[in-house]
This record gives sequence, structure tokens and C-alpha cells, in this order.
Amino acid sequence: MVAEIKGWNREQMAQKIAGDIPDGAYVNLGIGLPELVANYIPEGREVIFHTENGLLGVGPSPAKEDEDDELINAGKKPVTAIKGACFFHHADSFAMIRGGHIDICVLGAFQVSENGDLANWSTGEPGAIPAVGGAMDLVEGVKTIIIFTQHTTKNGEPKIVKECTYPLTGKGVVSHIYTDYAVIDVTDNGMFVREMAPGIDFEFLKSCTEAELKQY
Amino acid sequence: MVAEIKGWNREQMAQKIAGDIPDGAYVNLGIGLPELVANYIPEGREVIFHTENGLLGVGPSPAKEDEDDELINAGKKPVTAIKGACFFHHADSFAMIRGGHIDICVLGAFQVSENGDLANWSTGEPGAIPAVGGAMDLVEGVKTIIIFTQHTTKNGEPKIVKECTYPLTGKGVVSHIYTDYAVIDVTDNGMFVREMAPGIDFEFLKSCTEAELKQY
Amino acid sequence: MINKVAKTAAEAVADIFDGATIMISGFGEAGSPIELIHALIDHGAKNLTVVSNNTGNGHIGLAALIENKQVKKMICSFPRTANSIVFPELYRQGEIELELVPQGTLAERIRAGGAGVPAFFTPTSVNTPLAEGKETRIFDGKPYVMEFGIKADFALVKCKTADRYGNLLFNKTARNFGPVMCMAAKSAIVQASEIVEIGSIDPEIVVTPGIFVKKVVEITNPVSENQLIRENRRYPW
Amino acid sequence: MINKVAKTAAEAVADIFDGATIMISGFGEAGSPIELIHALIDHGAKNLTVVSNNTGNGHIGLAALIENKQVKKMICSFPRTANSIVFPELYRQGEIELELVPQGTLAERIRAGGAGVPAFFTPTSVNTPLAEGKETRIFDGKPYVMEFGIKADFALVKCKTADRYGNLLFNKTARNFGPVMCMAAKSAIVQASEIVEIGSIDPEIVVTPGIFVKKVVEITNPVSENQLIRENRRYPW
Repeated sequence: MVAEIKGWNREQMAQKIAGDIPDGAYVNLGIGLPELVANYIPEGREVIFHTENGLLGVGPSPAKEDEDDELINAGKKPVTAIKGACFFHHADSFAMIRGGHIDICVLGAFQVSENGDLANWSTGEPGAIPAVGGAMDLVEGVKTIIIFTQHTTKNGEPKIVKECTYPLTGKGVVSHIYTDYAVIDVTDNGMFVREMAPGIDFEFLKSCTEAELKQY
Repeated sequence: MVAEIKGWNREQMAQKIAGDIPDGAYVNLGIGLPELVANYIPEGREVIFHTENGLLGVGPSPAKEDEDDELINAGKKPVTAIKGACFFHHADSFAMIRGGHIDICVLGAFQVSENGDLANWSTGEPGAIPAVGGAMDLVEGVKTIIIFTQHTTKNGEPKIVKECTYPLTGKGVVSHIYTDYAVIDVTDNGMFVREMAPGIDFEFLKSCTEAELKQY
Repeated sequence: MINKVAKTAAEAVADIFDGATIMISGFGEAGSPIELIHALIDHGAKNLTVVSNNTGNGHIGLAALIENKQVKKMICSFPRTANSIVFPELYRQGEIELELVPQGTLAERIRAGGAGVPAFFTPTSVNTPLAEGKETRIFDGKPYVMEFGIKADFALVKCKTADRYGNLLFNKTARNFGPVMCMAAKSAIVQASEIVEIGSIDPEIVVTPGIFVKKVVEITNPVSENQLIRENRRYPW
Repeated sequence: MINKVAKTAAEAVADIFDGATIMISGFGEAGSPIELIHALIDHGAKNLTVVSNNTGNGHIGLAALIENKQVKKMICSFPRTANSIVFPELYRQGEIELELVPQGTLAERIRAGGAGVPAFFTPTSVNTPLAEGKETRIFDGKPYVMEFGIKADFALVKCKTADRYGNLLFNKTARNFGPVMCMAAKSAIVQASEIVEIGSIDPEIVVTPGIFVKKVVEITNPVSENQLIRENRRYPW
């Protein structure tokens, strides 16, 4: 099922995102792929990771024997706390999010639309158990929303679309999209391709993108 | 200017109020006269005093040499903290008040009306600097509001009136009034005299009260 | 004398009545008051509305309470997790109701309930299906949804340290919803790993002031939800 | 590297601009950031809107800032106290505006501003002159007033201990409005009696997480407002 390998792999995507996070930023990483970003913060930069279940200053994963059921991230995985970390309750944690105090949030996506609408919480399938978590709070509250996603679905369908067909997480909330093929900025004037992976050209990119793409 | 002494003195009034505060109650004492109540909690009862500037578990006044500018009550007087006390910020403190967590608040009054309206923050005089503090929060949030006041003004005018003429602090908020002359319960059926001070009879009480008084 | 200490979990939950609304702390396996929930299963109160971020894991704790058909409605943000088996099945069968609330809105609604705020506006969920039927309003050119405070009859909360006044300290990310749930419940019932003498907790570091707590019970070595799930345990044992 | 430490109070307040809205912590003499306020007097920014519970005492701190004609409007709950001389006089002369807000509403409006809540409902002030002109609404049969969140450009806050990330600990009732003001200000500027190494503050006891703080400056032995008033001091000295 895996197509011919091209574009960036996940680690390269994570590295690219991490490279664009400035020194001193407060960053929330979504569950799953986005968690990779923490591994690639460039030497010399201090970035503080927030997890919405009540910790500012998330550190690296612990060794197996140091895992603590009561020290986990939003994905319920064991983490550590850095020096200078702090714990707080859920209302304070989301005050940080909703109040605009988190600089950057990296999230996955089902779909992103041309004007930056994001769908990443529900495929809207009948019979599915709806579950939203903190996604809607994050997209409305965090200053810069970065999407970390494969460019297309496993079946090759575009995830960057004219209009989202899945239920929205938020409207006009996405600032940047990092895919295996390209880095795309979402602006008031449309989607601009900032960078393409080696071996990807603009025509190819357009062919697997439903939304209109522009070049700077 | 001091009229013939009769009725209860301030200490007796404070003692009477203190005697009616049940074991385990969380109590906020207003600035001034109400602070006296803390001195008369009967032996064996544990009452926790709250001050809205961020302390639960206010203890007795400190010796002069132990005074701490950063450990004060809402009246800005030096206090102490009991064992088992806790400090918190202003929003949490008023969450306790507004959220109905404080059982009893003892306040002074300019006027109380027949249906329990309270005026105790402004005489409405032109040119006066308006100042409200926490009075309006306390009367709306605390379960039981007790008024600790002289029965009449210094000029002998009734403070327990048909309708307040001063700007209101809250409407229908007062449960009990303890004056130098009597203890009065404010109910949906009007004001009932629960007890009179030695030497005070019902006719005299009525003569210095504008609101209608009833007997149980 | 103020003594909020209950001798057993059973005694602590004894007053819970049929039809009550109960907040239950925890985020995944961190902070879930398993022993109190199991006491509630033994107790048997029914038709409960439960407010909790998740719906429990495996067949223990909150999942077991749901499996035991004591819960008629869940108010939560994320009802399905890797190990949640019970809720999805009952939900598909139409045997349990769900009110889905974004996580931050859930936390803020609970805090509002505890702080005497009946309603507030939030940008979260604007223009999404979760805002449907809700009042929206523009402030400074931006749309917001009106949300209501939530109160509860009871809260079941897990913490690390308590005293007889009900002052609480929590452990790491097990703090999560505990403090706000204590605020929003008429009777917050708390299990603590240790109950200490009055005066042992520094007044500067109290996380939940005793005024928000009704009962505390010492559960010295609380079970590990993860461990029970790995062992595939079920409650009642 | 994150280093929020400013070398001097002057450096800490250097970015404050004319017309800014500034929150100033303190309740009476407890928690008032006198050194920062004096630095702001030296700095000279004008037409300020100041949010603070009181209006300062004597002729130092906030009172001196007002006396120096830098403040066009006060938003506060209790503008006159035993030692407040400056504000009442200017107010009577119509030279300073006042927005009077009940104390709990003030605290909650500031928290709301910091928490991204543009408006909320409160029972406080219903049926009083302070509710005039405000939207009221019935929830569950009880009337409430709608109040708006307050944000600020800057906050000046006093605390006990800080680290270079901006994590803060406070001292007793000097905590008061400090934590919520840090939340609600774009730039919270904090004076601390001591700045300690990262890692010296237990993560469980941090009162204000560094994310809410922009700058910290060490003022080792802050002046006592009471002492200055007893000595009848004025600022500028």
C-alpha cells in the first residue's frame, strides 16, 4: 500500500517545524505525530512545552522504569517535567490556551481548507462516537496554529481542500501547513507555497491539492 | 451626646452573634464592628474566618511586634493565620463568596428595609467619593447575611426602615439583624423580633423602627 | 470541631442518591478516584449524570460504574480512548446519553459553576457543530458562544495529601479537574493518599482550600488503573 | 534562552507607553509594587488607565503616580481609604475619571480578561446603582448582570520569589490581585524580593506560571508603604 517514497519523512517534517519555532516560545503539541517536534528543537533554543492536562515544561519521555502514571501528557503518554516546570489545574491550563498565552500549537488534520478552516476531530461518520478533547479550544486560543500532516490521505485524496467536508474544528484558524511535500502558508490572500520537498514540483503539488495554491 | 445607656453594648451584641454561629461554619466578618464577633466564638466550636483579600483561617490580632504588612484583613488591619489556614488570590477568594461557599457574613448597615434590602456602601451624598469594596459580592454570594448595627442612627433616626433611601447594596439579602435593642429575623412574611435586650419592650422597639415588626 | 475525615470509602459515598449529578476527577489514568468509584458501585446509586473528561478504561473505575448501568448520562470531552470499551458499546445501543463538551469549555463551565457564574462567553466551538443551537454573540468583532456553569451534587476526587479541614495537595498531572470539581460540587468527596495533621500543610501551597471539600478519606495505596487494565481486572472483583 | 530578568526597575518599565492600560497589584499596603510604580513616575508615561483595587496611600506609590498627573482614569473597587488623600481631591476637581467596580467583579473581570472570556454574568450589583445601564438577564429565576473581561497592556506586580522563566511565589495576603493581573496583561512586569535559580521552585507550588510573566526584576528589600506613610514621605523623594 505504501507508494513510491518521496518528499520528506516524518522526522524531517518534525525537524522543519521545530526549526521554525523561535527561542522562548510556549508551544502545545497535539497528540500523535506533532509530539515528534519536541525531539528537534535546535541546540541553544529554549522552548517551553505545554500540555493541556496541567503541565508547563514537558520534558523528554522517561526511561521505562521511571514512568509515572500521574505524570502524563494529553496523549496519556508518560512524560517528564523539566527544571522550572509547573503544574496547575485544568481551568488554569485552558485559561493559558483560551487567553492567547500559548504561542504555537502543532496539530494533525483530516482536512484544511483554502481559508484555513480545520477539520481534525470527527469524520462525521454515523455511529462513530464523537470525541473532541481540547482541539477546539486550542485552535481558537493559540496564536499560531501549525498543521503537521501527510499531504494526502492513505488513498491519495487531497487533505488540503477548497471546503472541508468533515465537521469543523475551527474556522480560519490555520497559519501554516507542513506536509511531506511542502510547507504552505495560509494567508488572507490564499495559500502560498513556501518550500517544496526535494523531488516535488509545483505542478505535482497542485495535482494532489484541491485548494488553490500560489507561489510567492 | 450619648443617650441614656440601655440595650446591649457592642461586646454583648458580638457575643450574641457569635453564639448563633454553628460549629464548622465558614464566616466572613465585615470591616469594623463585625470584627468583634471573632472574639466571642464559644469554647469548643471551630469556626473558620475568611477575609476576601485572600486568607481562609484568619486568627487573632498579632502582638505589635509580630505585625506583618503583608498579613492583613479586608479592613487592612494586621491579623494572623491559624494552623490549617490557606492563602489564595482574589479571583479564587471571590469564587468562594460568589459561589455560595461562605456560610455567614456579618456586616454593618446604614439601612435595612422590611424585605431585607441592605444599604451599607454609600449615603449617596453628592461630592462623596463612591467606594464599594466587596460588599455587593458578599451580600449576593453568602448564604446568610447577618447585620450588626446600632438600632438607630446617632441622631436617633431609624435604620430599620420601610424602604431604603440610600443606594442599595443588595435587594432582599438580609436574614438577621442584631442591634443594641433586639435580634430580628427577616422572613418572607416580614420582620419578626426574636429577642429583645433587657429593658427594651416591643412598644419601645416599634417606636424607633420604621419597618413593621412582628412577634413570633 | 471540624473533622471531614470519613473512615472508609463506603462511608464517604453513603449520601449519594439516585439521580445525582456527580463530577469525577481524572484525565485518563491520572487522578481517577478508583476506590471511591468502586465504593459507589457497591453503594448502587442509579440514574446518575456523570461529569468527567473521559468515560473510563477497561472494566474498572468509571468504566465499571457505567457497565453496572448506574449512569444515564455522561458529560465529557473525550468519551473514547484506547482502552474505553464499555461506553462506546452502550452509546451505540442507545443506552447512555452523551453531552460532548470541548475540554477547555468543560473545565471553565465547572469552574464557573463553582464560582457562582451562571454563564459566560467563549470563542471555543464557534462555527462548529458543537455550537449548534447555542447563543452566539459578537464582542469586539469576534464571535463567541454562550456556555453555562455546571454544578454537581457530588464530586469524587483523588488527591495526594489532605488534612481534616479538607485542604488538599495534588500529585503532578493528577491534579487536572480535581480542584475545579471540588468548587462546583455541593459535596466534594476526596480520597487522599495521606491525611496529615492540621498545620502540616504550608498555607502558601494549598491547592484546594478546605472550604470546597466536604469529606476526605485516606486510601493509602490507591490502585493503579494501568496495572488493573494490564491484568484485565473487572470490578466488582 | 529564556531570561525574563531585567536589571533595574527602570529597565523593566521602559516600554510603557502613553495611554496604556496598567494593572497594579496590591490591596492596601500588601502587595503594592512601590519600586516599579516609582520607576514609572521617573519614566513619565501619561494618560494612563490604571486598574487597581485602591488608589494608593499618602504621597507615595500609586498615590504619587496619580498626584504626578500620569493617570487619567482609575478602575477600582475602593478609591478612598484612611490614607488616601490624592485621588479624592483630584476626583472632586474632575481631573480624574473613576470606574467603580465591586471587588469580586473586578477580580473576576481581570481573570476573564486573562482567560479569553470576553463577558460573563454575575449576581453582584443586581438591583443597585452599579448595575445601571448594564445588561441583566435571568438564569434559573435569578437576575444577573453581564460584565466584561478586562485586559491590560501592562501589569505591575509585587511578589516574593521568581525565577528567570517568570514563575512566581507570593507572600501571604500580598498575593491578592497579582496572579490574575499577570494573566490579563500583555506584559506583566514583576518585582520579586528574590530571583532564584531555575529548578529551585517546586513545580507543585508555583502560584503564577512563567507563561503569564514578561519581566522580573529583583528588589531585594522593598520599601514598606506603611513605614513611608508614617514618615510622611513623598515621591519623587
